[in-house]
Amino acid sequence: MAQKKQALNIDADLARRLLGEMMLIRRFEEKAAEAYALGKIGGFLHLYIGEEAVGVGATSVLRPDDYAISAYRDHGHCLAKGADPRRAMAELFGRRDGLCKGKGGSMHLFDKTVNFLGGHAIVGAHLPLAAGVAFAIKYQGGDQVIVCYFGDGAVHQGEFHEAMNLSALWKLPVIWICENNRYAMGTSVERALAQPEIWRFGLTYGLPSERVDGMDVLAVREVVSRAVERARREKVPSLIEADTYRFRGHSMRDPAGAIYRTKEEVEREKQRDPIVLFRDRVLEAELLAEADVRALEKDVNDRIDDAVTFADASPEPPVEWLLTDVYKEDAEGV
Amino acid sequence: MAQKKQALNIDADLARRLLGEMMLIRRFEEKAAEAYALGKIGGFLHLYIGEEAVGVGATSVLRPDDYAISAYRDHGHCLAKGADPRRAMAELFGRRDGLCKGKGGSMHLFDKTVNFLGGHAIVGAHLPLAAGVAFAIKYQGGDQVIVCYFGDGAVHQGEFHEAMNLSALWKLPVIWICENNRYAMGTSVERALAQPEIWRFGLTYGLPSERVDGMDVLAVREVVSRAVERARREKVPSLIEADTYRFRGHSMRDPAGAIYRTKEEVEREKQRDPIVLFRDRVLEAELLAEADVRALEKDVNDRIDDAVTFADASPEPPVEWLLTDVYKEDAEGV
Amino acid sequence: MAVMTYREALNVALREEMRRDPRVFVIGEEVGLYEGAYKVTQGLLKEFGPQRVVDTPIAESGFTGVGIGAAMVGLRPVVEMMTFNFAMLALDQIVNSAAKMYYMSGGQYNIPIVIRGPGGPAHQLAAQHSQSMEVYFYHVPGLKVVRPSTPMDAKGLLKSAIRDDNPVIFIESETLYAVKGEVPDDPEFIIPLGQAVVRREGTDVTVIAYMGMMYRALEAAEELAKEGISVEIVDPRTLRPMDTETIIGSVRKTHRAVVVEAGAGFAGMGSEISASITECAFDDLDAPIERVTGENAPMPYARNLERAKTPSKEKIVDAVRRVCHAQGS
Amino acid sequence: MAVMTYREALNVALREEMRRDPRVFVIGEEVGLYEGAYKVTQGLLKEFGPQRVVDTPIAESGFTGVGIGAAMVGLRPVVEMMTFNFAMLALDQIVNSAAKMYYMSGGQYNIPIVIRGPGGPAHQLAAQHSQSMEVYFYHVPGLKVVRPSTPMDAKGLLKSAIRDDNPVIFIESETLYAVKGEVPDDPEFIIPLGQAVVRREGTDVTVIAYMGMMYRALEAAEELAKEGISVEIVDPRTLRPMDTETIIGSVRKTHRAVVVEAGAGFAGMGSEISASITECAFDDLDAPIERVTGENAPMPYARNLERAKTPSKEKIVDAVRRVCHAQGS
Ligand SMILES: Cc1ncc(C[n+]2csc(CCOP(=O)(O)OP(=O)(O)O)c2C)c(N)n1
Ligand SMILES: Cc1ncc(C[n+]2csc(CCOP(=O)(O)OP(=O)(O)O)c2C)c(N)n1
Ligand SMILES: [Mg+2]
Ligand SMILES: [Mg+2]
Repeated sequence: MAQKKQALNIDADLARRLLGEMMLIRRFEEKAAEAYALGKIGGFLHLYIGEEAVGVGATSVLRPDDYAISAYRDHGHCLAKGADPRRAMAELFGRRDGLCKGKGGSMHLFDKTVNFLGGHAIVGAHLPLAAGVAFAIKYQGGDQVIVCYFGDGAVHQGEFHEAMNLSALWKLPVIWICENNRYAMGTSVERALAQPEIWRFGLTYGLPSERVDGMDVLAVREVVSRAVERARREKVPSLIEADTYRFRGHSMRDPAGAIYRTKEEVEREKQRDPIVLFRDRVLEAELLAEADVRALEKDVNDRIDDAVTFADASPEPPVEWLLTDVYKEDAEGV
Repeated sequence: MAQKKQALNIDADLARRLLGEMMLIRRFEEKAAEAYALGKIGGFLHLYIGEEAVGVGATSVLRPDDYAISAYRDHGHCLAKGADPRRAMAELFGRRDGLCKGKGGSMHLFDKTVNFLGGHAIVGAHLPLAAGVAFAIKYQGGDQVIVCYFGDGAVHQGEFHEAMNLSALWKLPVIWICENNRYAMGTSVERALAQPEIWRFGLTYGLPSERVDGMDVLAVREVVSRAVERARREKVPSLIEADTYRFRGHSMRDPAGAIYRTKEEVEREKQRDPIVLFRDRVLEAELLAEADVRALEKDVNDRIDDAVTFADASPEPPVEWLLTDVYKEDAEGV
Repeated sequence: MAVMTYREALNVALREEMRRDPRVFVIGEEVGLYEGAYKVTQGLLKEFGPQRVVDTPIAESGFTGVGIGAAMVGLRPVVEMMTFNFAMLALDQIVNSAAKMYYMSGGQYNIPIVIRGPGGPAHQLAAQHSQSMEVYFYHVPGLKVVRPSTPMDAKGLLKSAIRDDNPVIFIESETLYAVKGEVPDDPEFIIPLGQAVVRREGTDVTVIAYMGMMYRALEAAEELAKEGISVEIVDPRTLRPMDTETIIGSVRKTHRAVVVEAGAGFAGMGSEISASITECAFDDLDAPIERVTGENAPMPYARNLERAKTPSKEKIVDAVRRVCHAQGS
Repeated sequence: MAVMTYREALNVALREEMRRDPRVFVIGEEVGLYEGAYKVTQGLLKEFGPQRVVDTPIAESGFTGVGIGAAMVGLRPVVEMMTFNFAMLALDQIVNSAAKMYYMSGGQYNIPIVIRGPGGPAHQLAAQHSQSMEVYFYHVPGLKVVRPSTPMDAKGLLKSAIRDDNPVIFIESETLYAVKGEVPDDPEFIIPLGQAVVRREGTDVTVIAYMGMMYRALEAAEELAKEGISVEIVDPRTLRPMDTETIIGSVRKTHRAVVVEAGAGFAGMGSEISASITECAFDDLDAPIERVTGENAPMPYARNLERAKTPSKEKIVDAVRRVCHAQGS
């Protein structure tokens, strides 16, 4: 048993935390999907189901004062960074108590209290922002880092190139994490990139670059941990390609078994479910017992039920809020 | 002698053509600089002096029905492609008989009669256009190619990445020629690119990529010729980095011996003058005699004097032309 | 005449023009295999093959530039913006390459390209995905800008746009794709660019509105009819070139005008129309022109805020009443 | 008061604000070693070092995004666009990131950034380098837009812009950099954003104009004075927020207005000002408002065509005469 524990190289607390967080995100997403079907959530809703190990593994090696930034598939990253699921759900519902007062919505979660710098919905556009945050860290003499999550689709964009170059040229403490779930909407990586091994792009800029199994939360943790160390101590940025998969459609408007991938492929990939894999490993390693897992599950379900209740109960934002937060007029700079 | 000729692997006609074209461009630029000082040319004027071997070498392996496209430092490329120096000079003077009726100016030379697709002044923006022309060639089932010239500065831009990827992904008959003159205005390649060996960027996209001495017209010719063959036959794009240098300032507004490079560096680089080097080689190889070179020189001087006279004599465009060519209304498409 | 949706009308227009002219091709994200994020290109890949229905990476600047380059040498591309919000990334290509090439080259290279896709406020798509984008284009000399409100217009104007020799910005709407209407079958049916249409005849006030706002104006007109106010509605259809003649003609008749637009009001289409009516028909006006526009805020996500952001029927009704009651002055 | 050029005034403003607030830094192409393509940042690298005066590659979208990201976490960047023509490449960052962040985040992340550089018609720079760029910005909720016409305004407004907590688009002019004028020495001298100024008092007609056009309007006013027409000139200085009050106040006095702008006229600033005067002061107007604008063409290179493209003193004079003679109607 001790030996098995050693094999995983983590303790029971950490195992509980990692598993719990992945389960929390999964449950959050499932409930969000339900709420969408009920018309409580509108617009676009992009679920993180299947990709939980990336956000949870990466965040687990960050300090609270480190930053994270993401694209529109942002619930998992925001929750992993520590946002209150109740306020996140209320944001999805467009309610007053939402993280962004109901103004942002699913694609634009922001939580300053946990240094989560948002949800950005123009593919590729948040990469330069991440470089800017890293620039500011260095400018201010801090030792924080920023983790920037983006999809394989962002690699198609010119801003990817500009951000890689600037971060490498200026040695900025940013960890670029490409969540390669093999598709940008209906376009496979092979149909979009002349050279589909994304991590190799980093090499061109002299960035430490590697690929990791994005379904293995511990593997992600390890790779990101190395990159964080490099960034924190030497201000060296890294590019990490996390090999993952989305189990659902691109958004709630895209049925899962769509034309661009086969049912068989989806089923096969589901065998790599990061939560199931990790649960089995910690059980096998006897880090946690079945009862612990059940307790975790119950706790997670309760918290998410509570989040839904909270969101439901929160009123719509007052209509006057339409015109607030357009300009900040209390003039910090003066 | 025969041996020496063999060493150069070209005949006297070709030697005369290559040397003559380089000299023509040089003379054109010198006269343009004079005219600028006299206030006959306005706006920005970017001279190609020092870089003649690239445009002349590359164009010498093209067919008339092949295309070329460039940035704002476009006189050399346009003349090499076969444009009439008189109409080019008239364009610089902003006159009615200019290539673009005086509407384009130095940075925007276009000559449809020789398939020169312009002078574009937003750094990086003409790379996607070149990919589009190559796309059209393939679409139409043609076997032409397009040569796209751009500076080292364009590599900083996101559109470089997008254009490389699209051309490689779709296998488009485009030859990307980066004229690396070591500076983008006052910024050296090392201060702008985390990885300054530009040709290596091509490798990331799986493009045949190489570097060439851009001061050696025959070397350029050889490398581009290989790339043109690949593009024509197999629709494989290539990236060529031509190592060159601009002997003058960035534009007429930037004094040559500016702060960002030393006088010594400029003097040293002038030893690589592509015209002097090639002239010496053809003389040495006895492909041409001193008298031939003098005759060439005279011819070139006469042609450029004539161009200046022509430009001077051409009237300003009629003021009604301000509002023509905004929309094309004769509706080819209907 | 067949009854079809706005979406189908666009699809038919593309299909007919692609059959008619082999130089026409469609390029953009998800236009082929996925058949369009909004299914406007449904079936095209099957009929025309991957050479003419080209899926692209997410590289708006890149593939728009490809379209422009292809147009320089004889093709007639139809570039799909998955939504027009993303056209901001291609704006430099559209403004500095497409719109100016014909002029800069002294008439040598015109750019027969259509850039199309949905734009304008949609349902809860929030700040970055729900913008009225036409404002970035209609100011630009060299561009034409179309906003078709009905299935018939969608077909007739898209066909004109494809046959036009200039860059045409053609902005559809997520919220209109399912709207049904009559559409002529004739493959030679086109609607020329630059012609406004009177959607409803009236005598007391002219309301100028397009797209979703045109439908709201129609509802407002019904309500106002009950109180005896007769509203004429003019839909410009093409914003550039703008059919000022039809608008001014209507205002000369009614002596009052209200301009409605979904986008934020500051320096928008309403400003232009108001300024040009004032310029051309000042003496005919019995009241100041009112603009009913989107509020000056980014688009919020919350349903109720979103509703408050965009002009409502009530706001249009109120503005019309104000303009009509100003007659005493 | 010192007499200095517009360029020096900007330089002093940057210098003073950088001394005052260590969070302020300058970033852009050639701002450091080269000391600015137009030398506005001269001497800054020497005084503040490379950490605070940051040379960038040619990557407008990238380095503008860097500025915005840095502003999210406490810095106050001044991003230089070598010329504003290139801001088109960064427009998505400016509109979708900078302008909306404060709103989307529900008031959590404001973006105190200044994006500055020269814009507007310059001498024979042709179609892609000689554009009036403000039109792409002033429509956008969340942005402020400044166009300072004099050295004093350049200093006072740039300092305000840097101290502002919102994204400010600050567009200078190549053609004004060498203009000289008095500038207060006081490092606490600022001019609040959003305040227009009356450049010349008059009683017969209000001319609204900024930047180079303001100077042309002044010349026109001198000429018109000779024929007994008394022109009041209002310079808005900040285009967004627009000081409508000052403009309307002047029009209430003169009852006539002409708006001048260098950019193309369709849906420009002139349209907005004309529409809003009509809305607020319709009954005070004795004549329709005239717009004198750049012609609706890209900018040509040839000197004579360039001259014809931009409003001349003569055109302003003519418009004022028309507006004044319309009094009989
Ligand atoms: C600039 C831009 N173009 C297009 C879109 C539409 N769009 C939204 S998500 C998406 C696919 C992105 O795929 P990827 O980056 O792989 O992220 P994933 O959805 O797989 O997490 C596209 C094309 C967009 N939001 N922004
Ligand atoms: C997008 C853009 N940004 C900035 C400029 C201003 N600018 C003009 S030329 C130039 C340098 C370009 O250098 P490079 O590409 O190396 O070409 P070279 O001048 O050396 O031939 C810059 C920054 C521009 N024209 N376009
Ligand atoms: Mg993906
Ligand atoms: Mg260079």
